[in-house]
Amino acid sequence: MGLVASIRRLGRIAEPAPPTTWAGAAPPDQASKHPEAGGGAEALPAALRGSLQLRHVDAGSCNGCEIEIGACFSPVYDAERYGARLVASPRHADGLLVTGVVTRNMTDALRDTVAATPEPRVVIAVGDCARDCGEFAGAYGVVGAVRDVVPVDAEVPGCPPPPDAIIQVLRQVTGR
Amino acid sequence: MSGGTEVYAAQAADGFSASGAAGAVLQVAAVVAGAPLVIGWMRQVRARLEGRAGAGWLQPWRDLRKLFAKQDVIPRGTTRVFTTAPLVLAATSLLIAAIVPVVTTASPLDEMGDLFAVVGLLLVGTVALTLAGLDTGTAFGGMGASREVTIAALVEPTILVAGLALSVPAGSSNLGAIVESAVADPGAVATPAAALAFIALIVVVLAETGRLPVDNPSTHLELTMVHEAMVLEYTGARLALVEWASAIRLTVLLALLANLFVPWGIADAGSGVAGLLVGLVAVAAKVCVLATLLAAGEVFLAKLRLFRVPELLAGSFLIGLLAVTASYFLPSPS
Amino acid sequence: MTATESASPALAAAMIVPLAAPLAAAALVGAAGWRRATGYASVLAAAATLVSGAVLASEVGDGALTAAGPLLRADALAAVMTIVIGAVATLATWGSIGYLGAELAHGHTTTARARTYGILVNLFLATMALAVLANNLGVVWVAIEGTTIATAFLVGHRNTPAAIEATWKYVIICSVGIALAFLGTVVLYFASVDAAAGMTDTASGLDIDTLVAVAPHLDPDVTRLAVVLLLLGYGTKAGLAPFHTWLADAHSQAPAPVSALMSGVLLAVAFTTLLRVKVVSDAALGTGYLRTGLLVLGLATLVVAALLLVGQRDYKRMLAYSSLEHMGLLAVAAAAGTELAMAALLLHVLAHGLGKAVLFLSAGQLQLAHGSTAIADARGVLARGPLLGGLFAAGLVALLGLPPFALFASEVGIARGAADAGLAWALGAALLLVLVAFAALTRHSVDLLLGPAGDGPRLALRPATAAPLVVGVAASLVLGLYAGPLGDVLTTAGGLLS
Amino acid sequence: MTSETYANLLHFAGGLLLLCTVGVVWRHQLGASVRLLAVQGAALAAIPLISGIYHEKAHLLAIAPVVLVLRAAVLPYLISRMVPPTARPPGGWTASAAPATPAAQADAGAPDGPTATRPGPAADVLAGSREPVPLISTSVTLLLSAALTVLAYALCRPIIALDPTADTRTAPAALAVIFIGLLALTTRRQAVSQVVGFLTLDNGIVALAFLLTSGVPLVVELGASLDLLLVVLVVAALTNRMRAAFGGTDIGELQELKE
Amino acid sequence: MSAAHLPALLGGLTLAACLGAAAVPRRALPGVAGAGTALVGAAGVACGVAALDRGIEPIELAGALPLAGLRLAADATSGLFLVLIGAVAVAAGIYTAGYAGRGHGSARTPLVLLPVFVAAMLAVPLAASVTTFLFFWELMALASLALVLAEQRRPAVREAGLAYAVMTHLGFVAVLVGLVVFAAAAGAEEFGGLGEAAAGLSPATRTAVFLCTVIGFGSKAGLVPLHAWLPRAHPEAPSQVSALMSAGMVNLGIYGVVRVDLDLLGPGPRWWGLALLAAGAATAVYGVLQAAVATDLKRLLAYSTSENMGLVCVALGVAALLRATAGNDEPTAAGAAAVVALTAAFVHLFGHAAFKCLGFLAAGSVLAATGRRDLDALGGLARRMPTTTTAFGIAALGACGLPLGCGFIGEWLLVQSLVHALPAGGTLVALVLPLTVGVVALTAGLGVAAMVKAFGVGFLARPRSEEAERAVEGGPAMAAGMGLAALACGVLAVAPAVLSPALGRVLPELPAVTGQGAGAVPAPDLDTVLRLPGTSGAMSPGLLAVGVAVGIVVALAATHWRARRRPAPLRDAPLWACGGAAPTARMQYTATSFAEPLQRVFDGILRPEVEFAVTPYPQSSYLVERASYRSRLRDVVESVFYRPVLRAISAAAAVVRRAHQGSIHAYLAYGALGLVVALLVAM
Repeated sequence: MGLVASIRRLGRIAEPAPPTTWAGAAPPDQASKHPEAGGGAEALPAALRGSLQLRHVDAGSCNGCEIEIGACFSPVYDAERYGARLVASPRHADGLLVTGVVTRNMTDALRDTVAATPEPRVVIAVGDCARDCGEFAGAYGVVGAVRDVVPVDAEVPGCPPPPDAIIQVLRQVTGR
Repeated sequence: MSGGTEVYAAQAADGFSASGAAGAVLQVAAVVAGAPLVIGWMRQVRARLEGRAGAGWLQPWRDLRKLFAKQDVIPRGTTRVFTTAPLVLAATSLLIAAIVPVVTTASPLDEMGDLFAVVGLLLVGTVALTLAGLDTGTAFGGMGASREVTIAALVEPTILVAGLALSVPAGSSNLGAIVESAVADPGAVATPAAALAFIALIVVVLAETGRLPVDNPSTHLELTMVHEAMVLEYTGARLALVEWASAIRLTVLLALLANLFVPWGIADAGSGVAGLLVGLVAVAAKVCVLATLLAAGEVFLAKLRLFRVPELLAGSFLIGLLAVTASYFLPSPS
Repeated sequence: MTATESASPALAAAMIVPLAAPLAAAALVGAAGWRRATGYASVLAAAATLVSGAVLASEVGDGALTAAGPLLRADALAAVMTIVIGAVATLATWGSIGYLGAELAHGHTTTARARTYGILVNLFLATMALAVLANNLGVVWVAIEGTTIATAFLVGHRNTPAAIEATWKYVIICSVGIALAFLGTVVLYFASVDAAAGMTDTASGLDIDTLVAVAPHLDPDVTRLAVVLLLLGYGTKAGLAPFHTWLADAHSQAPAPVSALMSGVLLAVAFTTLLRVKVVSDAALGTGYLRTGLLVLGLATLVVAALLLVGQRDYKRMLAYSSLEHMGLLAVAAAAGTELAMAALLLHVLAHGLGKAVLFLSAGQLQLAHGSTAIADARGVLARGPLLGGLFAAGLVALLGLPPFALFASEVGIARGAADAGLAWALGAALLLVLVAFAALTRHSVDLLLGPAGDGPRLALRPATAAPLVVGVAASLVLGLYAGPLGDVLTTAGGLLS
Repeated sequence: MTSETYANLLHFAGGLLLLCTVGVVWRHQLGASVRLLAVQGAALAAIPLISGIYHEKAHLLAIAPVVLVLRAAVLPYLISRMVPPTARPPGGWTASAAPATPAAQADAGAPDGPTATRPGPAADVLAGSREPVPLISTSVTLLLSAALTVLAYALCRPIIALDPTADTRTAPAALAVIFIGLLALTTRRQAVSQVVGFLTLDNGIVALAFLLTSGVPLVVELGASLDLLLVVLVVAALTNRMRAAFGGTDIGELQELKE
Repeated sequence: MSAAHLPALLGGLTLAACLGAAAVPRRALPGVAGAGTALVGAAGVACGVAALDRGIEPIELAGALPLAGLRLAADATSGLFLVLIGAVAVAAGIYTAGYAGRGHGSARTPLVLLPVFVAAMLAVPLAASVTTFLFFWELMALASLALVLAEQRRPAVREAGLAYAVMTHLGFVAVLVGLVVFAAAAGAEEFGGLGEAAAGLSPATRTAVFLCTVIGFGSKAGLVPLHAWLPRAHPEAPSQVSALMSAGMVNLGIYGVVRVDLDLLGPGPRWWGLALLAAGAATAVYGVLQAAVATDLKRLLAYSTSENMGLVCVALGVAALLRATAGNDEPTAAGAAAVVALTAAFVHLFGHAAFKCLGFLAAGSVLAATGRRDLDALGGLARRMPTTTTAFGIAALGACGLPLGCGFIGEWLLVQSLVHALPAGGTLVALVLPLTVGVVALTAGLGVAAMVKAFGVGFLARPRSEEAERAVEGGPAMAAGMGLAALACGVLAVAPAVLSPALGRVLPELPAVTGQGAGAVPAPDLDTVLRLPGTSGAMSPGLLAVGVAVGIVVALAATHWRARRRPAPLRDAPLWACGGAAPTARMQYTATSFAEPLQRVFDGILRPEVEFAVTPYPQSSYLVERASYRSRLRDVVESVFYRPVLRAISAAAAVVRRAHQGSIHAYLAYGALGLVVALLVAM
């Protein structure tokens, strides 16, 4: 059976967990202050330590960030081991991964999604577009960056941001 | 055998033994505490087989702990059904955990309900959740409810026929009696009837607990959901109860399956503290093995199309039917 | 059977009144024309017939009485039939007053024709009474042919082309049929005379008692011929297949009270004559012979009636075919021939007469209001006239053999009788055909009675017009719950015939 | 009278009866039918006469003239009045019949009757004096008559067997008359033809009664005769009404009342 | 007052109620009619209790019912049904006072007839002779027909009434033939004589009687294929009448089978049991399948009635089959299982009566409030009509056959009888019973689907129509009627022990099922813990309820874990619409869509008529301008069984009509031909 053979041959694919960039000692509620993590002003909620369900919102992305987010949950990066998991409904989610500039058509949808996510919650803007509109700044359909529409707790820079960077932010929230 | 066991047996006939009561409390506690671990273990096994590191078998507990601290959201237009459904689901699951012989066959609650009552209680929980799904008034809620109910309706014949196959040799449909008769007659486990019933029951467990290939518990795509679609509006503690109860149901059914066919180690009315502990360990081991097998099996399976599910269930019904007729025409040697 | 004896003067009077009273009423109408008073005189005559029937029924026991020389003879059967004639005739003549009044008011008829109507109706009643009370089978024949003559112009009363057509068919078909009965009577007489060769008085060879007495000695071959002819002949007048074809035309064209009389009484009178024949036939040929004939004719009639009811569009024809259906059922009951079946048969006759009278009289009111007898022209009756609609509905329920009306008791009795006689298969077939008829009748009645009012005329019913209908329904209801002494009379009569 | 003469005479009367009947179904001219009916009545009256003389039964001798008058004279006369061509004012059975009848029979071109607008040989038919094209062709009718005669003989076997006399041996002829009368009734379209058929049938029954039992009891005989007379009167009246209402007496046209 | 006076009291009350309803002014009419009906029902219950206690001695009225005489008597079996129907009538009567007050079925005639209907139903089990039985049987049919036609101005009602009239008469004909043949063969008319003579009848007669009566009674109980009237008539009747018919009248079909086929006709051959079993199984599955795909609330309930009567019939069939297998020499497992099956039938009758009565009353409440029965137009009633919603919820739970509901115990007992029959029943039983279990299970499962749909779609979520949006509760009388029925549901669900004394008297009266002499088996013990005679097997609905309650308390306590850490709950949050506009009520799942998967799965049986038409733009066949989809479900049995019969009758009628075209010559020819044929035959 091919699948059994593959499983045996490949064994563990996941790479060893990289060291945390906030030196591991910093309490998670200070993680947001870390320069790499970008800029949420308020503290990341302690209630989400150890477990972070995520709902992804594409507010107008070029899909580059989506590929990277997908990679985060692939066997290689395996973000699940840090307690993060993608879910289907914002009601089930603790955090929103928002990618792309916020386009006019997605503005209300983004606000609704944030409103639909129960407290405590984190909004993570993933990628340069989400942070400051990136390439698309000033385009006719663009309303603005994510923080212009909803409060953002953490940001991940990069165009697209590498999975490592995204996972770093997630680990800040889960504290693992 | 000494006269002591006879005393115990008499007590058992009266429906109450101290050991049984203790065992019942123990098994409820064990199931409540252990059910999330079983889920975690299965996810871990699956992660390992997929080459991932996995979140660890404690992850479900972390999830639950977090959910209990999260905000309750009560969507517009829903009624009390939405808010109470998780309680009903949890309550029936707990009751099942108390009735089913997990650690001991002598649960004083055994007389409260037999196999068919347990099946009914499972269905009560399912119904509560489907009503909650409908109560939200969202398209997905209705869709999930519709599918769940369809599957639940179609799985029912298999359950009862498989139950019949188990009850007939034991002469009773009370689970404690069935397991006890399996303990007393180990050879019966190896009969064709038992084997067929086992297969039928596995399908039942898969369908009842929403596992592959009937439902994909880890899907993110609403259109393919069954169970998940119904609970899309739940948050916080209620969602936690739903997930916890689902875990309990899976665990209890796995434990039941294990004890029905491999009853060794289970405590009975005569067991002391040691016996109960042995029973606990035994059942933990058995469930662990079964969970591993189940998780491993799921790696190899894809979800069936919804309209292929009836074929699976019809097949399992046939197997169950064969089990019953086999138990009549090919009785066990004893 | 207890011996036949001469009647005391009082009872002789009770036997003559049913003949004399209508004749007197006829004379009165002839002299004074049709008006309210003479109308009530006719009702009185009919009521006198009813009372006479009751007196006879209470006195006759299981024997028989003769009066007017050997001409008249009354036994329990005759008494019951006199009651039937009296009861239905009372309702019909009572209803005639309102009906003719309305016809005259609308100009549908003239005073001359109304007078003819009054005379003929009373003559009709007298001939029927004679048919029931006559001692001699030949006289019975004469009387029944007399009913045809009396009713001919009653059927054609409206004098429309359709009425003339119906009359022609009625007269010709019935005359032919009844001629066959005469032929049968002649052949039976031949056999009887032969069998009673020793008897001095050949004139009594057609007397009922004589026939019954000589019946075991009748020549079977000749008697078979006679019985077949009599069955078909009187069957014609009773509406049995294959000479049933006049019935719907005549009933639909006749004025409603006449339809009521024809359907409720005339058919039954002809049928009871067959019962007299049956007694002779059973003694001469065994019960199997006429039973087969009655079953064949009865079931055939039921088939025809049920299937013609299915697509019916005319409510008076519908009622006519319903009569046909009931006659078929009576034939099956007669075929069963047990005491119970016969008693039930007679109860059925009475109950059917009452029910049909109510229905035809109500149908007459509908016809007057709508100027048509098409169901399609008269929908939503209940909404437009609750009283008339309600009475029609009650009559229909009674007619369908539903409790608490009398036809239920009689139908169950017939069923029990048939089962007792071992005719379960025929009973089953008959009841299935009745079921088809039931379905059709219900369906048409639902169309007729129920539904929104639409734009048809209001159907008010004057108390005088409603009274006979209410009485008829009430009588049927009471009879269905409690027959009292009548039950014993019916059983006695049934015993005579079984 | 010897028994042989008696038998011969009786057979002759019966044969004449049957012959007239066959004539009735053969001829289409109504006038001829009515005349044949009268002859038939006379033949019928002969039976009680012969029988009365032979058996020396007074009541038969007494009844014979009654029969003769009624069946050979009165009834044919009444019927002949229903036949239009005898240019005669309409009878007084019903006043309403008056307008249509003379118009129809007087002038084929008269404007006031629906039947009168159609000229030609069919006028007789329309007027009701001639049988139109029959429902069954004459030859078939005659063949059927023959078959019915055979049937009558077959049916009479038990009667003859019971009492084998000259009288009962003539009975089949009477029975055949009855059947053929019924046949005429069934196949004839004119009202008058139907009445003739009916009377033929009735003659047959009466003949049978005389032959089998020397007549039915007197009260029955009188009642039956009265009934017959009344029936014919009723039918005559109806025919007049029919002519008034339909402008003709073709019974085949009476198909308004149907399912 | 002795027990013999009770039937007289019943009759007197009926008369008084009728006259009262006929006489009172319009305003007081609903109250008087409702109270009268309830009183008649109460008298029925009293009769029943007396009959259960000591039986009611025969009462004969020779003059009544011409040619037969009226004969009434009651034993415990009758008493059981009297109590059942009387209780339903009490609830329905109280309800009527409110329901008719709101203008539903409030014409005088139906309300006057309502007590008559109840009395006729009550008189059926009291009847002790063939004619009496038939009289009240048909009186009941007539009264119910009149009540079905109460709202006759609607064409659908007239259609339903017609179908009902014809079907019920068909059933009556079958019963009539069966009973008169029985009576003729037995030479007796009263039931006692029938029972004594039954053993001596020829097998052919017994078979004929069995078949006829089962067909007749089966049509009343709604057994397939004679159920066709039920889903038509019950929905169209005013709701209290639906309740009386569905919860009361259909039981009399079962009574007929029990009384005539099991009791009087005595133990029959095995195939009788099999026949009942097969009919019941087909009915149960077919009924529940139709219920699962129905979108009309009352039609759904009506099909559910058919389903439940099917289950009861299965139970009776199992009982008869096992008894025929068991023999009377010694107590056997099969005999014990037969008793359990019979108990299951009776218990289920009670459970069904309770939840179906409540269901129809609640449905009537919905109908009164919204004027709609179409589930696709309902929804959102839970907020506006909490009482009704609770009531329907209880009814639906019962109808699901789930624990905590009153339908569970009956089904549990039935399955238990099957479990315990299997080892003892012989090969035939071994082959049949597992399939029966499958059927029962499928029925239960689909029943759940149907009821979840009815409750979830009809009452929960948001209203789908303006009428549903404006719904208001119906007032105290309706609530009281429903409350009474709900109470019965509750009691039967948790404490079936209330039936124990009654069953203890009824079962020994039916030795044809429970066995005689040495083979006699005692009734099952329906105590707090249900125990079965001669077998092990126990269940306690009451303790289960307690257990679930405790579980709910525990779960509720669990939700308080970390409750202080939670942010304040967010109430009235907008529904999650995947980021789109707020979902409208039209986007909700409807009853049709809810049942679609089941409809697809059972496509071959249900045979929906689906029309799917796509209209493309003229420019390209790939551009869809308009698409229309229409799916319609008809009763397949109707098209398979009834249409051919109706077509054949129509064809025959056409032939006969062609033969009656008004030609006197043709008419005379028929006669002449008939004469010739008759003479030839006579010759």
